[in-house]
Amino acid sequence: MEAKAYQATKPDRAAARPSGLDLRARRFAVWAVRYGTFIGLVIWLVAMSFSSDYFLTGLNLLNVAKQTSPIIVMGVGATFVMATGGIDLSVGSIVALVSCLATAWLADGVPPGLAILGVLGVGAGLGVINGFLVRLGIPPFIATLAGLVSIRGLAFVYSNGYAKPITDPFVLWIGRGSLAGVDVPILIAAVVAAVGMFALNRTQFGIHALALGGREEAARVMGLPNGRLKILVYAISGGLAALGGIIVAARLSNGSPNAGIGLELDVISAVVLGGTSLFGGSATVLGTIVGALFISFIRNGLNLLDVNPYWVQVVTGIVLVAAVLLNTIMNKRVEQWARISASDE
Amino acid sequence: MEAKAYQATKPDRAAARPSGLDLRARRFAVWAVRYGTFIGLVIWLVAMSFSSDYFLTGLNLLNVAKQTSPIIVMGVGATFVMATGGIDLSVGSIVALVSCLATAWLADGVPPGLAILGVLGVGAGLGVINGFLVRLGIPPFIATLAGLVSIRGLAFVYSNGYAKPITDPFVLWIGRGSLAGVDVPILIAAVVAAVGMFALNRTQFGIHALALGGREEAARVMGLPNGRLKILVYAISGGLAALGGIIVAARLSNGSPNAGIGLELDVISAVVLGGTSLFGGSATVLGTIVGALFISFIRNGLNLLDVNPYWVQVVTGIVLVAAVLLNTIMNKRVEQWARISASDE
Amino acid sequence: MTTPLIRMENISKNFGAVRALSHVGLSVGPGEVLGLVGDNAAGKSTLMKVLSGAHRPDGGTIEVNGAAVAFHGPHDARAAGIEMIYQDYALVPALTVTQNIFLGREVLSAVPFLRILQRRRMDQRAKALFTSLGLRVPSVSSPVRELSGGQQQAVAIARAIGFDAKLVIMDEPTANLGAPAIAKVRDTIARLKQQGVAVILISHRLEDVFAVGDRFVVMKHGHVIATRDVGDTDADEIVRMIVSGTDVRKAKADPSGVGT
Amino acid sequence: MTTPLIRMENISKNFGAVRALSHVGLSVGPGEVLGLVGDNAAGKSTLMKVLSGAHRPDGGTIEVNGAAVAFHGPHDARAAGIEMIYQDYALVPALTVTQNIFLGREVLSAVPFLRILQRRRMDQRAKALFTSLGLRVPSVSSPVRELSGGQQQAVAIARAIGFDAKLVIMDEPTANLGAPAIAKVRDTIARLKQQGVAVILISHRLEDVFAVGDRFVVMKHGHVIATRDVGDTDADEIVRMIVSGTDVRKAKADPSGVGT
Amino acid sequence: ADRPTICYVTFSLQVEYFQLGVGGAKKAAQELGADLIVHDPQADTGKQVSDFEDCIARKASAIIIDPIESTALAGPIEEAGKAGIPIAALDTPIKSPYVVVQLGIPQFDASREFGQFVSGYIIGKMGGTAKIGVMLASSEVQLARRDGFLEALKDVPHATVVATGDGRNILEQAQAAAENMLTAHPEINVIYATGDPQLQGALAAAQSQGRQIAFFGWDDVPEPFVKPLQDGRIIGFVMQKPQVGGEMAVRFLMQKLKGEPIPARYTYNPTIITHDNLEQNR
Ligand SMILES: Nc1ncnc2c1ncn2[C@@H]1O[C@H](COP(=O)(O)OP(=O)(O)OP(=O)(O)O)[C@@H](O)[C@H]1O
Ligand SMILES: Nc1ncnc2c1ncn2[C@@H]1O[C@H](COP(=O)(O)OP(=O)(O)OP(=O)(O)O)[C@@H](O)[C@H]1O
Ligand SMILES: [Mg+2]
Ligand SMILES: [Mg+2]
Repeated sequence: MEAKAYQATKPDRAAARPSGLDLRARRFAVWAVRYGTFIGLVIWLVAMSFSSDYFLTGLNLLNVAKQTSPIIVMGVGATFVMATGGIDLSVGSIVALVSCLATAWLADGVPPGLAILGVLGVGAGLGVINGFLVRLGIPPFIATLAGLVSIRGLAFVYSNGYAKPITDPFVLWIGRGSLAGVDVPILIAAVVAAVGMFALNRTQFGIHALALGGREEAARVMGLPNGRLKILVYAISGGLAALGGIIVAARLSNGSPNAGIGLELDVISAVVLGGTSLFGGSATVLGTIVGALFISFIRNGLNLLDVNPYWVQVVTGIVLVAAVLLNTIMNKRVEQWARISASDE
Repeated sequence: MEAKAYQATKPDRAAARPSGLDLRARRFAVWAVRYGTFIGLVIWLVAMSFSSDYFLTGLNLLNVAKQTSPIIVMGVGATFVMATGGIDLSVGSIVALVSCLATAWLADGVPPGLAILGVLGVGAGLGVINGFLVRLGIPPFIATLAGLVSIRGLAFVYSNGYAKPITDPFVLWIGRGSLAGVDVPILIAAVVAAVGMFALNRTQFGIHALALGGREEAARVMGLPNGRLKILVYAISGGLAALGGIIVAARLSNGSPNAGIGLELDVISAVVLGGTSLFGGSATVLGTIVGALFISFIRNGLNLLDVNPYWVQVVTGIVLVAAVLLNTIMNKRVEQWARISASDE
Repeated sequence: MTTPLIRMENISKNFGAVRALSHVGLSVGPGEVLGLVGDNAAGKSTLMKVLSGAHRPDGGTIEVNGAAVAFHGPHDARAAGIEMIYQDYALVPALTVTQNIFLGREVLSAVPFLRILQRRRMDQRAKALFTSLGLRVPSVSSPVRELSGGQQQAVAIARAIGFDAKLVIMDEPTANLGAPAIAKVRDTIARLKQQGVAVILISHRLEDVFAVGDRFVVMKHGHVIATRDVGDTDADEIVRMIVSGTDVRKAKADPSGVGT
Repeated sequence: MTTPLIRMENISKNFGAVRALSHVGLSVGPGEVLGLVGDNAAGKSTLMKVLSGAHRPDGGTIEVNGAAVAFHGPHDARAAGIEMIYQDYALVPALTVTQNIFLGREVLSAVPFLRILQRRRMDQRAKALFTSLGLRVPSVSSPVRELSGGQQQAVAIARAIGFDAKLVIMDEPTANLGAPAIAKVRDTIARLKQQGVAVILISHRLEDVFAVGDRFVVMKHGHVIATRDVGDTDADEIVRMIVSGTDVRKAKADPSGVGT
Repeated sequence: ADRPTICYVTFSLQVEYFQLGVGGAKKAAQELGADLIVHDPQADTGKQVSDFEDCIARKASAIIIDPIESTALAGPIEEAGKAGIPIAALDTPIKSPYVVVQLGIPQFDASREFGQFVSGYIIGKMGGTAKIGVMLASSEVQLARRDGFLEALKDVPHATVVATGDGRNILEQAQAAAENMLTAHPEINVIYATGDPQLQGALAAAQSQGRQIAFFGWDDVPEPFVKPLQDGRIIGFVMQKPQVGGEMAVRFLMQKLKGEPIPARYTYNPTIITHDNLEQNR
C-alpha cells in the first residue's frame, strides 16, 4: 500500500475570484460550447467560401438545401423518437418501400394525391408496428433493426428488385419544382420543421414525449399515456420517413428498392449532432436542422475541393465524434466551470 | 369520471393450488422459454430436414458452420461489449480494413504470421480508440457509428477501392483448409467461443465486465477499474473483428474494402437472439453461438427451399423480433408465473 | 358518523405469490391526518398506490364522498382530488419546475384538438403557487435537475397540493431529512389540515404522527391490525403492535387472538 | 491518548462552487462507535466518501494507525480495512450474492496472470460468512435482484464486515427501516464493537446513536461544529447544535462566537 | 479556366469495372490536358444525383455520368444542359437531348449474343441438356444481362434455369448464396453470373464443394479469374473493356468543347474471352 499523504497543493478555488475579463471569457466559452454545432457549421461555411469559388453560390447552397431536405424531414421524426429515449433504424427501409409502392401505384393509374396519402399511411402504419413492439418491451434498437431488415425485404419482394421510373408531373414537381420561387423539397422540409418545432415545444404532446424520455416512471405515475405516446412517436417517424421517401423518389424520378440504404445513420447522426440526447428527455428540432445541414455541407465542401471521395467518409466520422464530444462532455464541464464564476459574482 | 366499483371478481390466485400435472407443465414452460432460441433452432432444424433432402447433409451443415464462423468469432467480442452495456457498430468496417491491410501486406512479402499479428493489432488498436471515446462519455452507439463510417473510409483510402486476391497458401488454408478433419474456420470459432465462455464466467475480468454493465456506480465504489474495463472490452471486440476479417478474407481469397458491409447488424442480432441483454449485466457466449447459427440456418433453409431471396430478409427480421419477444417479455411473465407455483409447493 | 372522504373496503392485491394486501379497509375524513405505520413490507405503499391509481387492486371497493369509483390510472385519482407525493418525488429532471408541476394537466389554449400549451399562464400560476405556499425555488423555468434535494421536494409538494386536492398522500416524506426540514414538512401538513385537506402520512417516525396526526392505522403482513386516536395511545403501544402484528387491546381481551 | 485508528485532518473538498468540506478533522479509535450527525447538506456523506476512497479531497491528510495514506480509489481504502455500507447498498442486481460479496476482491486460483475465479471456494466462504453473522439469504447463488430489501441489506452488511474490516462506515442504515429491522442493525453495530471494529454511523435518528454509540460528531456547512461523548449530552443539546450550527457550550463561554 | 474541368460521376468505385473506366478517362484527360474530377456515389442513386448537382455547382466544363438508375438523372441533366454543360453517358443509355454522346455496350443485345455462345457450348459439349444456376445482383444492368441471356436460351429446349441467387454485388453474400444454391441443386452443371462478385463467389462455392461446373460470366478479368480460365472451369467470359468507354468519353467531350462534331452513339463490342484468347487480351 502506498503511504503518501494528500497535500493541500491545489489552490483554493472558491477563493479565487475571477476578474471582469475572465468572466466575459467564461460566458463566451459557455455560449460557444452550447451552440457548438451551429458555430462549427458557420466556421465551415466561411472557410469553404474562401477555399472554393463555387461554394458560396446560390445554386450550390440551394442544391445542398435540396439534398438535405429528406434528412431534415426524417430528422424531425427521429427527434421525437429520441425525445422519448428511443431510436428508429427502420426509416431508410421505409423510404425504399414507399418509393417502390408510390411508383407502382402511379404506374397503375392511381391519382398522385391518393398515392401520396396511401404511402404516408403505409409509413405511419409501419411506425405503429414499431411503436407497438417497443411498447411490448422490446428494446427500440432491436424492434427497428428488425424493421430495417424486413421492410427492405418487402420493398424487394414488391418491386422484384427493379427500379421503375416516375412520370407523373405532380410527383416530379414535388422533387424538382418550385413554388413562389422556393424549391418544393426545401419548402416541405421547412414546413415539417416548423410544425415539428411547434409540436415539441408548445404542445402537450411534445412535453409528454420529453417527460416520457426524461423519466418513464415519473411520467407513468403522473398519469401520462406512455404506451400511446410511444406508438405515436414511432408513427410520426414512420410517416415522416414516408414523406422523405416521396421526396427522394420524386427527386430521382424513380422508385427503387435500393433507395435510402444507410439513410437511418445519416438521420441519427444529424439529430445527435444537433444536440438531442440519445437517452431521451432533451431534444431540439432546430438543432436537428443544423446537424443535417452540417453533414451535407461537409460532404459538399469536400466534394467541391476535389478531396478523394474516400477521405470524405473518414472525415465525416471524425467530425461526428468531435461534435458530440464537444456537445456532451465539454458542455457539462464548461457549464460547471461557468457556474463557479456565476456564483462568485 | 366513471363511477364503477372494483369487484373481487378475480379468483384468489394464491389460494388456488396447482395439481402435480399442472406443476410439471409450468416447469416445462419456464424451461422452454429460457432456452427459447435453442429450441427454436432445433425445431427449425427438424422441420427443414423434412422439407429439403439437402438440408441434413454433412456438406450443408459444414457449409453453414463455415459461413457462421466469422459471426461467432465477432459475436464473442460483441457479447463482452454488451455485457458492459455497450454496443459496437464498427466491427463490419474493421473486417474491411483488415482484409485490405492483410492482402496488401502479404502481397508486399510480409510473412503471413506477421501479417496476421499485425492486423490483429490494428483491430485491437481501433477497439482501444472506441473504448477510449466511450470512456470519455460518448454514447457507445455514436462512438462506434463514427468508427463504422471512418474505418470503412480508411479501407477505401488504403486500397484505393480495389479488391486484391490472396495467394499465400497459409492464409488460404485458414479459410479453406482443415486440421484433423475439421475445417479451420470452424476450429477457430470453436476455440474463440471456448475461451470467451471461460473468460466470461470463470475469470475476474468476466465478472467485472458484468458488474460494470449491471450497475456502473456500484462497480465504481467497489473499486473496479471501470475505465480500463471499457477500453478492454472494445479492444477485444476490435481484435476479434480483425480475426473475423482474416477468416472472411481467407475464405474469399480476397481482400476488399467492401467486405463485411452490414456484418455488425448480423453480429448484434446473433448476440441479442442468444439472450444477452442489450442493457448490460447479463450475457451468455453459448447463447451467442446459438443465435448466430439460428440466423444462418434460417437463411440457409429458406434458400434450400428456393424461397425468393427477398422473402428471406423479411422472414429474418420477423424471426428476430419474435425471438427477442419470447426471450425478454415472455421470460419475465412465465418466470413470475412459475414462482407462484414454486412458492405454493 | 358522517360520510368519510375516502372509504376503501376489502382491498386485496397480490404480486405473484406475494399477497401484499388482503381484505384491507381504511377511511379518512376531510381534514383528517392519518398516520399509516407498520413494519417493512407491511403493505403501506401498496395500499396507497391502489388509492392513487398507480396499482389496480385485485378486489375491493373504493368510495370517494360515498360514491364508488374505479381508477384506471393515476389520472383518474388525481381527477378525484387524490394526490400522492412519492418518496422519490417522481419529478422529471430534464423538465422545468412549471412543466413538472403541470405535468399531465397542462393548461391548454382554446384552439380545439391542437392541445397547445399556455406557457406564460402556467409559469405565472406556478409562481403564484409557490408564493402562496411560502415555498421557494430559484426560478420556475429552471430544470428540476438543477435544484437541490430540498427544492425538489418543494416542487413535489407544490404539485400535490396546488390543485385543490382533497387528500394528499405522503410516502415517508421525512426519511433522509434533517430536523429543520422535518419541521417544515410538519408545518405543511398542519396548513393542509387547516384548509380541510385530508392527509395520509406513511412514516416510520412515530413522533411525526404524534406531532401532527389525528389517528394511527397500523398494518402488518397486508392486514390492518389496529386503529388508534393519537390522544388515546402512546409510542410504546404502537411499536408493540407494529412488532407483534396484533392489536394489543384485543389480544388482552381475547387471548386466543395472540400468535395468529 | 493512544494513536487513533483513523485520523483525518484539514480535509477540504469543493464541488464547483460548493464548498462541501472545509478543513475538517475527525478521528476514530479501534472499537469506537461514532455518530456523525448534521443537517442535510452538512457534508457528512462527502466526508465519508473521502474516507472510503470514493472522492479525492482537495487538501488534507488521512492517517491509518498513525501512518499517512493516500487513497486512489475505493480499492485502496478497502485494502486499508475501511469499508462502507452505501445507502443504496451499491449491489449489482444481476450478479449473485457471492459475486457481490467478493466483487473487487475475488478469490483467484494460483494460475499466474489468468485471474481465474475459485467459484466453489467463494460460495463456501460466503455461506460461512452468513452463518457466522447470523444473517440469512435464500441462496448465495441467487441473483441479488431476486432478494427482498432486507435481504439485500444483509448482503451489503456481510460484504462490509466479512473481510477483517477495521472500520465500517454506515450511511443512514436505518432510514426507511421499520422497528424490528432497526433493532437488527443496532445488534450488528454492537457485535462489531465487541470485535474491536470501529463504526462510523451517519444517522438522522439520534436515538440510534444514543443506543449504540460512544461519541457524537456534529457537522454543519462543511465544518465540524462539536464533539460530545454520548454520556455527556442529550438529544436536546445535539438538536440545538444541528440547527444552530454552533457549539452551544463554546457559544455560552464565548458569546462572540454566536451567529457566525 | 484555360484547362477544361471534366467531372466524372461514376457508379461505384467499389467495383473494379468502374475503376477501369475511370482509369481510361484519367489517361485520356492527361493526354489531352484536362482536369478530371471523380465522384463516387457508392451505388447510391441519391448520392449520385447529389454528386451530379455538385458538378453543376462547381461549373464543370463537361460531365461524364455512369447512371445507376437511368431515370433518376433526368432533372439534373436538364439543369446541366441548360447551363451549357455537355454530358456523356456511359453504359446505360439516357434519353435526353443534353446527353451529347452515349457510350457503351448495349447490355441486352450483348448478353443475348453471349447467351448464344453459351447455347452453342451446351449443345456442342453437353448434348443440349443443362441445369443452369443464375447468379445476379439487382441492378438495372445486371438484370438486363440476365434477360438477354434467357432470351437466347429459349432456343435450347433442354437447358433450364433451376435456381437464381442474389449476390448483391458483395462477395461474401454471393459466396454464401452460391453455396446454398449448389447444395440445394446438386444437378446444376452450368452457372451464369451477371457480374464479378457473383462469378467469383460461385467459383469459390463450387471449389469448396468440389463440383464440376461450367462457368460463364461477365465484366472484367481480375486476377482470380485467370487461373480458372486456364484450368477450363470458366468456359467463357464477357470482357467489356470499360477503359475504352472512359477514354472515349473524355475524347468526345474534349472534341465537343472545341466545337467539333461527335457521334451521338459510340458502341464497342465486348470480347468473349475463352481459354484460347486469354493471353492476347490481358
Ligand atoms: N411491484 C411489486 N412487485 C412485486 N412485489 C411487490 C411490488 N410492490 C410491493 N411488493 C411486495 O408487496 C409487499 C408489500 O410492499 P410495500 O412496499 O407495500 O410495503 P411497505 O409497507 O410500504 O414497506 P416499506 O416500509 O419497506 O416501504 C412486499 O412484500 C413487497 O415485496
Ligand atoms: N457529486 C457532487 N457534486 C456536486 N455537489 C455535491 C456532490 N456531492 C455532494 N455535493 C454537495 O456537497 C454538499 C454536502 O453534501 P453531502 O451529501 O455530503 O451532505 P450530507 O451531510 O450527507 O447531507 P444528507 O443528510 O442530506 O445526506 C451539498 O451541498 C451537496 O449538494
Ligand atoms: Mg413503502
Ligand atoms: Mg448524505
